Amino acid sequence: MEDRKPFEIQYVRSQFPALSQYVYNKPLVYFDNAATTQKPLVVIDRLKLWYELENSNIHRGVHYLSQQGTIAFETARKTVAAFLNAKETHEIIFTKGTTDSINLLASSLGRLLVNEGDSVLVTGMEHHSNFVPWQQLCLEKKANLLVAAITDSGEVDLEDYKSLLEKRPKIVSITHISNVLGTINPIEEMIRLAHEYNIPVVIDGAQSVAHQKIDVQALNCDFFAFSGHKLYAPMGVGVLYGKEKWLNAMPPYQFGGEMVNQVSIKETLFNDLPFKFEAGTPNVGAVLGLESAIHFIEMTGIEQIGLHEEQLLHYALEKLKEIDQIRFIGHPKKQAGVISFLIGNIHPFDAGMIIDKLGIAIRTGHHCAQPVMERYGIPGTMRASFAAYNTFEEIDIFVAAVKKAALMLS
Amino acid sequence: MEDRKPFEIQYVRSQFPALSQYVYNKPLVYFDNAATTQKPLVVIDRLKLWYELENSNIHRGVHYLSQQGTIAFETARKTVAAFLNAKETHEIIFTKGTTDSINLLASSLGRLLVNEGDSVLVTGMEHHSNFVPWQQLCLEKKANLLVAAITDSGEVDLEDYKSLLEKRPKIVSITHISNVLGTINPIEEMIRLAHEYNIPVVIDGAQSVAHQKIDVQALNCDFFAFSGHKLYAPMGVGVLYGKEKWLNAMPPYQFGGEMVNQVSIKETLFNDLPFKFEAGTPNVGAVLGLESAIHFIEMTGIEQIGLHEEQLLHYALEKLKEIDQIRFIGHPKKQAGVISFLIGNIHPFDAGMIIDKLGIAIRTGHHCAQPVMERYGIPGTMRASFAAYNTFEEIDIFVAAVKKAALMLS
Amino acid sequence: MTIEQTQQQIIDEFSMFDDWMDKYNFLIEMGKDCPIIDTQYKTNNYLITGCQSRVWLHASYDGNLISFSADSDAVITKGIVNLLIRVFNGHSPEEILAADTAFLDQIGLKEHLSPTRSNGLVSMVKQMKLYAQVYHLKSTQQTKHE
Amino acid sequence: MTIEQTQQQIIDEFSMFDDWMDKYNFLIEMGKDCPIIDTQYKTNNYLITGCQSRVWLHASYDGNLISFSADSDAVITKGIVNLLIRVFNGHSPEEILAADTAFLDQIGLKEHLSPTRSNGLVSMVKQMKLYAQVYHLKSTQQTKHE
Ligand SMILES: Cc1ncc(COP(=O)(O)O)c(C=O)c1O
Ligand SMILES: Cc1ncc(COP(=O)(O)O)c(C=O)c1O
Repeated sequence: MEDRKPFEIQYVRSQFPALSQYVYNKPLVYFDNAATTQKPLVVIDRLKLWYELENSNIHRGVHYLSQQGTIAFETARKTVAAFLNAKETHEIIFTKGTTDSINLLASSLGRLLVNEGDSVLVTGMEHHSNFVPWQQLCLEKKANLLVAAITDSGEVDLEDYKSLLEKRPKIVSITHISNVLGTINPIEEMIRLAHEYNIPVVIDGAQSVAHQKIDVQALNCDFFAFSGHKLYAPMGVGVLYGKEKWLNAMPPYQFGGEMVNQVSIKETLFNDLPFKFEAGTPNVGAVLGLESAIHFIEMTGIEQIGLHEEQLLHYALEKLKEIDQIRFIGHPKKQAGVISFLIGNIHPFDAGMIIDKLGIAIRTGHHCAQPVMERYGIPGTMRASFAAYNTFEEIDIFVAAVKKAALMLS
Repeated sequence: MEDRKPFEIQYVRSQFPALSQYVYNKPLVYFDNAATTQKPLVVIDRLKLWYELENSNIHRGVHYLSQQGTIAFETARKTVAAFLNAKETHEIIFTKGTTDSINLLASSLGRLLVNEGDSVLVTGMEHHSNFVPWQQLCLEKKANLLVAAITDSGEVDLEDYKSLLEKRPKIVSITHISNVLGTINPIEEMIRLAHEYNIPVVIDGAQSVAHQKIDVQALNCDFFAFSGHKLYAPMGVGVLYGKEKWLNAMPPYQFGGEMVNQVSIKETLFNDLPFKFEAGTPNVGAVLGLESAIHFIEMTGIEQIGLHEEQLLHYALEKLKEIDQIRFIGHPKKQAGVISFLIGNIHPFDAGMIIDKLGIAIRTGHHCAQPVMERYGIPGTMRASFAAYNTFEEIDIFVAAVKKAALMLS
Repeated sequence: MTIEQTQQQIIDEFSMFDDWMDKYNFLIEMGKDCPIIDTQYKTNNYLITGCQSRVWLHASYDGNLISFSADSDAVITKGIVNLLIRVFNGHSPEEILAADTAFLDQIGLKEHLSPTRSNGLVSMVKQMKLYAQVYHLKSTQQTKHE
Repeated sequence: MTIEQTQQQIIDEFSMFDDWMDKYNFLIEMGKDCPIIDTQYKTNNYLITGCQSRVWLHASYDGNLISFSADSDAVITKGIVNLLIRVFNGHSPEEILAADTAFLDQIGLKEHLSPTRSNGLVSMVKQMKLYAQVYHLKSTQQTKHE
């Protein structure tokens, strides 16, 4: 670590206008990054430029703005492909978010592979967006949803995972990083194990893509889904990476303009990849914003960001341990910058209300992962999650606030 | 018309930064409004403000930004409900666009109502987005797609429509205004006729909502779909209005965060309207932009806009008639500000390339409505379409360009 | 005391607090004092949905006046429910139906009134009014039958 | 003439035009001169997809050199195809495979090179190279068989 370049946190922060605001007359401490990140100026400016000067509907248009917009949009697709190290640019499908990406898969890949009596394998730490679509697919197809167990420390029980693989599920879909526990799953190994049975693996990368370098070819995952808005990009854009062979084999999901090659009253011929999966006017502005967010990340350095967040995590864990009756929910060996905790029997919602009044944005509740809450027999947690722009001082303010809440509520 | 307030076109134009640019050293004439409209400053500024100061993930958050964001988002829903005169705010579902709205319906309403041997009725002038989803639903369900014929002048053949209604289709889905022909369909009557058989009617309002006052209660349509980006709003947001009784009866479309009330490994209980149909992080920024766009329309006056566009249409039709061999595709009695035309046997793509070089943005091609092209036996058309900010002078420039193209190409 | 009078009393009490801390401390105290619901009613049937914390609410009617009891697993939520109970307890269905709840805004709990606020204050008020509605119908029907 | 020489010739021709109008007029003229495809090849099999205008392209091979013919329903498109034919006609599969098409950029048709440009210039070049590829394989296989 000695020779890494100094991470210029003040410079990073200066690029995020939202961070310099006051909330209840207190400087905002934004620790709700697992829900969504703030946006750097390059992203906001990109959106503005698009709408002020470049806006038009792309593809098939002969006129200048439409041409330029098409080139910009397809260049952004290349940027995303390079960012994930996808083999082919047309393996990148733009969606509206992780939820949209996974619903696309549950529908299209589900129709391709899952029949009555088959099964689909997920883990017990999935976000609802990577759980309910598969659960509902299984209900519809009279298939079985297999759920790999979670250990007390908040890790996937790999033995259970292996034994469930022996049931030969048709699809495995697992989260890279848990949005509740912060667990970084050993997806390389989990993918390898699934591939021994030739089972395609979907990775829910919503919580990982902003925090570590993703190389889909090295991972060898079959699909990788994420949301722009958790990656410093605007809302309303997500990505589904898929291996070409799967995307070609899958039936389309939505139907409409652009995804169609030829339509007659009788039948429809669908367009090639990636357009086959992009029905309707795309969210060009947000896609260009996503490209700018990727540039921001590359300028800042994804390894630097990851390292910084790791230091924040360890500092926060140490500091929080000073609090009486602190209970960490999950203490996995490999943890990302996400901490879920409780204080004694204080309801997280009570504590959350008080911490809010101190200008600190954390999230309380079940974090759209009720099976995890069920697993630990708790109504919810308090969750702090970090991004590139967070500081050690903010952690001090946060820990002081937690202490105050604990005092008021015990 | 004597006593209408003067329509301050220069003031309207001044609100759209994109309109004052030059393309190939010529002032941009933007006549591709049926594809997407340019954005007024209030919309661009609203997006900017959201991302600079307000951005956070909404719903379920206890912290200040999340609370404020939630209130803003739900207030925008009220604005949209009032704009359409919906009876209930929760009858407004935010989607990513018209295509998304109609695919939601084809899936959810389709599953509710359509079985083997049933039928669905559309017209021969639908955009692919209101055609292919129903066609594919029918293929999947072994149902029949009924297509109401189009007359030579570009109107729905009402006799044919009536006789197809007698086949008791389960769903009728029709466009309010044709994006190719400009035809304003008599949807009040068409809805009334379908309701005589208790058939629910979906209106594709993509081309109408920016041009005339929509009152879903007066129309008595069961569903109404539109895209924000054709209404001066950002890309990536659309609306599906549906009568409460239908939305309640329909199964959900996508699954994930927010649309879920309770999830266990075994089953899932879904949330109430409107959240039941809004899985995943919504595009809050774009929804607030849509609200601002509606404010822009209300400040400018939708009747004024409609009237202005009507005058532009008549002026353009008169001027274009001066051109030798001009062929209008469709000349319906009630026409919106959309003109499709050809010149003799000149390919629209040839003419489009030349008109483009003169700084004019029109669209050429099949406009994602290949059944219409088939009906008239043509490869495509040139299409000019107007918005609130277009001027008579722009029409003069455009007609001169068409003449030049005709000259070069004959 | 009428409903309005209790509301005014609460407004007066809250006006003595200088900052939100005192206010929340007061709500926490009120939470501890909440008329605890009989355990037989702490079931899903009496659960108010739409809250991040769980709230159970029960109402009984003596043919004339309604009394409420409640519980929640979050103490601030319980404090807020208790405020509502203090206001509505011992009133007739008609009085409860006629009452407004603007006092919540005046004591600085406006943020809790947003329909999407996950503590479900709005749902609680709705539920109380629903009980009042039911008992109102019951009593008018009985009158008719008599 | 080599492929490069023809390309240079075209660049020289285009450099004489002052504005896009002259350029397009020239393309329109070239479109009218396009070596017309035999009607038997004007079928879906010879259609290049991804174009707003339809383009049919046919290639024949005498065991040594390839010759192309084409048609399109849009005249400017036909002019562009004809440019390509002028460049590639009468060359060996290997020469065609080795050639680049940067000259299109130099004569100001860069905009047509965008992969999403609906006239499908990119698809045309691809198709021509595909023919060359096929004939190249054919001739090397024949050599092997001999
Ligand atoms: C692990 C995980 N998966 C999926 C999602 C859903 O993402 P979105 O709401 O952007 O569709 C989230 C976001 O909360 C998440 O954390
Ligand atoms: C009549 C009609 N319906 C549907 C659509 C599809 O809208 P979107 O691409 O925004 O989903 C369009 C847009 O071209 C349209 O004109």
